[in-house]
Amino acid sequence: MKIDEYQAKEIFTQYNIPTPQEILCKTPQEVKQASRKIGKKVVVKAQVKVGGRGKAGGVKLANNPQEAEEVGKQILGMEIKGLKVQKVLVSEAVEIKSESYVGFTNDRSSKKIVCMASPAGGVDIEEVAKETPDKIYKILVDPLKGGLHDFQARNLAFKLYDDVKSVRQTVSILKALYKAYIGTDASLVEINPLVENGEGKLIALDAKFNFDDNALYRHPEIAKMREVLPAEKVEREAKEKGLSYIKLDGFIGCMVNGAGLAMAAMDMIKLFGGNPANFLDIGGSSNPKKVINAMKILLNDDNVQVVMINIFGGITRCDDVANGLMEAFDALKINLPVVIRLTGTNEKEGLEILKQNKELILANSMQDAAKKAIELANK
Amino acid sequence: MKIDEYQAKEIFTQYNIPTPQEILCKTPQEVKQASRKIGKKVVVKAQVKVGGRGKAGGVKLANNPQEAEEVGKQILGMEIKGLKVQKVLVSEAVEIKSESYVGFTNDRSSKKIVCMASPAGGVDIEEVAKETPDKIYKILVDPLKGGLHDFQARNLAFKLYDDVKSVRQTVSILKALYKAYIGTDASLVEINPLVENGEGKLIALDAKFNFDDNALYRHPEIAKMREVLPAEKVEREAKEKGLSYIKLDGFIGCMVNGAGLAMAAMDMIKLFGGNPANFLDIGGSSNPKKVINAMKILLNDDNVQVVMINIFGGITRCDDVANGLMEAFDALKINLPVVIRLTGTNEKEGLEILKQNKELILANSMQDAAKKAIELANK
Amino acid sequence: MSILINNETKLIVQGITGRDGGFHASRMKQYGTNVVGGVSPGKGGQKVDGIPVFNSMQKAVAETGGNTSIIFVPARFAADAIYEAADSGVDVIVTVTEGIPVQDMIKATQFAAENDVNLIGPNSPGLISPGQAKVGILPGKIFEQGKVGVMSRSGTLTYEVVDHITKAGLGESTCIGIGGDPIIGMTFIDYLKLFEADPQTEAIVMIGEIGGDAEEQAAKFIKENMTKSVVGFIVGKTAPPGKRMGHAGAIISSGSGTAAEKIAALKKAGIPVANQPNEIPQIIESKI
Amino acid sequence: MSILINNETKLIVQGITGRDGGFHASRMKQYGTNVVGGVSPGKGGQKVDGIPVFNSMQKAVAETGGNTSIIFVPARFAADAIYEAADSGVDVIVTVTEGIPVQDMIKATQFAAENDVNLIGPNSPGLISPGQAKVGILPGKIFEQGKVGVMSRSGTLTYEVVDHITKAGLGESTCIGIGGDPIIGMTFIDYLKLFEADPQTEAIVMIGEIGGDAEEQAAKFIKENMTKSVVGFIVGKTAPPGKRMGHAGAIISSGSGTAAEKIAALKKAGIPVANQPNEIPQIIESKI
Repeated sequence: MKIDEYQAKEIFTQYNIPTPQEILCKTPQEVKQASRKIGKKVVVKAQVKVGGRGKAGGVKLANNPQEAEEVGKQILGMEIKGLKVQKVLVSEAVEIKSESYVGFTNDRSSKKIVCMASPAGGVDIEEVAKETPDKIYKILVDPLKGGLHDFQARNLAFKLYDDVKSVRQTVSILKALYKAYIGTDASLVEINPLVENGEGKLIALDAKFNFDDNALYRHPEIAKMREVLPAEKVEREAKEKGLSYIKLDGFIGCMVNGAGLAMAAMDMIKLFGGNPANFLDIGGSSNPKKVINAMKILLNDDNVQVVMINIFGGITRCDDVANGLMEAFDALKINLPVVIRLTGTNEKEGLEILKQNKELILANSMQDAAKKAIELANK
Repeated sequence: MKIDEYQAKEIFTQYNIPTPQEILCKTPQEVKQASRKIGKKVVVKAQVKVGGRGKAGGVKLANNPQEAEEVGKQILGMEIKGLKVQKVLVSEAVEIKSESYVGFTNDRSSKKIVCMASPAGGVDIEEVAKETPDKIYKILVDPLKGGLHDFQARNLAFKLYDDVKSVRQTVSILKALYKAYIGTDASLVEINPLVENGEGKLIALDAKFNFDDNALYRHPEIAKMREVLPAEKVEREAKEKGLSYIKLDGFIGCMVNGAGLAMAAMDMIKLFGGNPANFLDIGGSSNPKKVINAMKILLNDDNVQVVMINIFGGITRCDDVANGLMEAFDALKINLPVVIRLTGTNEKEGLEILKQNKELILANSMQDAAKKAIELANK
Repeated sequence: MSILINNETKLIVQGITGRDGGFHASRMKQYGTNVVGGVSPGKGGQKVDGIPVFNSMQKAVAETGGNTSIIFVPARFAADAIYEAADSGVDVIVTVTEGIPVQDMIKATQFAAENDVNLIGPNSPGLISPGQAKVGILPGKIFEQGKVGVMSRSGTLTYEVVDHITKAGLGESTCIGIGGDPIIGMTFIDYLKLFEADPQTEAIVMIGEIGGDAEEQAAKFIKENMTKSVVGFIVGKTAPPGKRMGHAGAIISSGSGTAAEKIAALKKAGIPVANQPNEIPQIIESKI
Repeated sequence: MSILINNETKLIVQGITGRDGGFHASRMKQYGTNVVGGVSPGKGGQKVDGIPVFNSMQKAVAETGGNTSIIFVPARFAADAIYEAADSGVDVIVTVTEGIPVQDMIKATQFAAENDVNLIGPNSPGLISPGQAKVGILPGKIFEQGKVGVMSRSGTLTYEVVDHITKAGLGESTCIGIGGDPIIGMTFIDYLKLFEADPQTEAIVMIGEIGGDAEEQAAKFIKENMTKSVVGFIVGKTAPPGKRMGHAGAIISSGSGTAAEKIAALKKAGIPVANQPNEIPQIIESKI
């Protein structure tokens, strides 16, 4: 789960990570007042959950309250990658002596937490990682070995700064950031850039936080921050119904049990020249309701020209699945061709049941199903 | 550092460990009001930092406010092991269905924290440990391996109770107690007894906390609770001057550099039939101020008949020590015989200096010093 | 032979009184697995399908001599169940539970490693050594004792592949779902070492998917250490970046972890990669 | 030979720019110890008595090849210094610092053990292998290369005992102050194992004091495992219960940890116990 910059900054403040003076605003008038209150040059920043807002014109400097109001008018309401800007953060303009990057994320291969730092801050860190990987310093942090030790933070800080004053500030920011990371069950936290201002004070100019969905039950205050983006609405609703759905831009709707098998089916469609309209994993149950809900999602997607169902009955028996499918088809009006491949435990019994519905197109393998679906879509 | 029961209960409350309804009182009138407020039978408990208050009559039941006031009069002002009772805790009388014991302390040999539990609560746990050690269950908790795991707490709780309801309560109390233990840098925490009341709720009826003096800088709120007992006043003042002093009941005042050597000197006095008046370690410095302060403490003890100084000059050179001693003797009026043994680095030079003071009795070994001191004391 | 589980496996089911735990305890028993006990705190003394239930792993191991555990407890209690199992002295822990917080698993995998326990999963369908023992939720019927070791990040896709292997008459030595989460206990390399040392296994199938770099690391290991043939199959060629494809671990983040990268790494290491599941048996036959 | 430190010791002094660190760095260098570097974050590039200072242990080890460290940093930063040293790859860490919180040491001793580092102390005067190296604050002059291994919970008492041993012409192989705190790294048993394996050491003196049961455990170990003679000396016979006798670890709690108990345990294990320090050389001579 992602949150907005202003929300991330609120968490930073809780953990005593220094941020600029900032006020969240929803109207140009509020922007003007905020600018006046801050009493110096401000930066007005669009609050959207996608990257690249700067390039899109979503971040602008204003020299006085009048300019701020003007800039507020420009940014509020604009669209960035399809998202309408409804909030801006009015932030004191900070004199920047140097910019660096610090962050934490989980590291799969070491099974630990990795702390990253780079003196090349203020730019896309993934670019830095590709272009000049030697400018990114990493240490592994083991929460079962006392977490981030002072000496680790210090060693990393010495990679960013030479003077003890900045090193000390970096150590305390890294320690606080780690505490925030652990304390919120984050999966990513970044300060980019971490800037040194005119007085030599380090400040988190931007803030990014992603959280582990599986741990949100421990953090109701963060779960409350969830805002479903319009593009994610269907995926979110599917999830609430126990389905895992992702919309793509193809025309063959897929319904599969199991994520790996679903990806295999999609790959096969592609292999044979088709294009999958979605990823849709209905999981391990033969509950007809799930099949109905899944089918509804596919039918609501105007791009879908044909539906391909691929089920491998494991513990779930094929006859149960077939009954579920029949029930689902009875409950819905389906005006698209449906190709079904059903195999595994009690396959025969399952297929017997499916044969009752003459409109269903049966396939005897995943390949067969993919080929038939593509053929029907091309008609 | 030790604290009173009521202070320990305040910490329990912070950590959500259930305690009875309780009010701290300093006068019999307050006891009466507290009893009225609680509105049922109460127990009035003397708040003193020594064990055995129950046997000494410092814990009494009162059926109504009048009785409570009467009991308050009896307990407030009484002396328990030389300590005057100045505060009492008025506590609701709890119906006791069962009593058990739980606690945490540091374990030297495993270098871990040990969690102890016993179904034999309400009695002196050291007695239980001696008489029926199989009634004490222990698990080792490793703070570098995730601390007290739920399963560990559960396994221990099943040793105390059979029913899931009590087990669950015990688990949450143990987890909270561990958190309190770690959170306060305690060296001992005990609930004895942990009682099951009429409604099957577990409650900490008594509470004991000792803290690590070396970690008090991290816990100013606990450091503030320190109350210097009259008996410890001199020891405390000595500590503030960098001396480690403990009064004993003998007549030979000892001043030694190093704790081990100090104990060795005391043992030797005893071995030769004498009796040390104290333990006094002046540490590794040759600072004359320390010697002056140490001498003042010994001179203030009326039991001291002779002073024995035993110094092994290591990094500290003997001539420096001798100069310090001379300075100290010049600054003080000493009307007791002083035996000095000085050896180690620059021993010769040191002894030359000491010889300037004709009243000092020089010894050429620790044995010699002990023997001479005893002889002088017996005169 | 086989790896990790066999005729000598004595299984304890953690969370046996739950719906899934109870159901699969019976299924495993039916398959022939020696299910010696179950754990459910507070339900000690009960029986589930004739299997004795204990209050703790400690007690279950002490009374039954169990050497393997499988965990079906809910996600928020699962890490503690792993700690308990790792502390109890069993050799193998299979975690079926899905949705365990990642930071819990960072600690639990480390704890298991320090206790020298083989931790499989979480979010794993378990494993099966056909004809010997099944510790998991896999459908026993599609497996046949044989010569191919299978390890996979997926569930039903594994069944699809195994179905082809079984129908081709090759059979499986041990088939493992390693778990679909980003942080899991044993990884491909750990299983490869065991398969390499297992006389029954003649070839290995590695079923990978997008996300992470486990396949790339395995490719390197295979090139440098394996004498037995490995066939790869990678799914998720059509997956868009930044979207989690069902499994918590199946996500292409910042452009890395794509199927194309993984396939390239495998091919570079000389490992044949199947385009479709049905190609796998032929490739194996050409190699053994 | 000798144990833990010798001619090949390359020492790094943590906290070298502090008063004690700087003073003793010079003293150790004077004794002949190969002091290769010091650490003081933010003072990298400076020199102390000709010894180069680094910002971190990592850097100090990388640049000097140091294999041993000694810690003089203040108590509240000392645990972190131990972590840093243990992580840096040195083999031996000597912690002189006194007053480190016990719960810090519970974690730090564990961390050192997991990194296979020999941690001596805290609250230790260090150790000396006479004629080879001194890593600590002990007065070098009273030691003489020889055949007796000495291990002690105390500082100046050790000097007292060593003085007798040296004057008796026996000399010492290695002499160690194991630390006066309740939780310390290596304990008597760890040193006994090393002394047993050291050809130079012919007999061992164990100087114990009240508190804990390290002497009792050592007695058991000696009886079961040691071929070399051990002489015991225990102080604190006159100590009252519940009072800390200077050292944080020297306290008789709930009636256990008394000198009488310890002496009884040693005697029961067949270990001679001296009544006075001056008796120790005679006992040793009667045993070798």
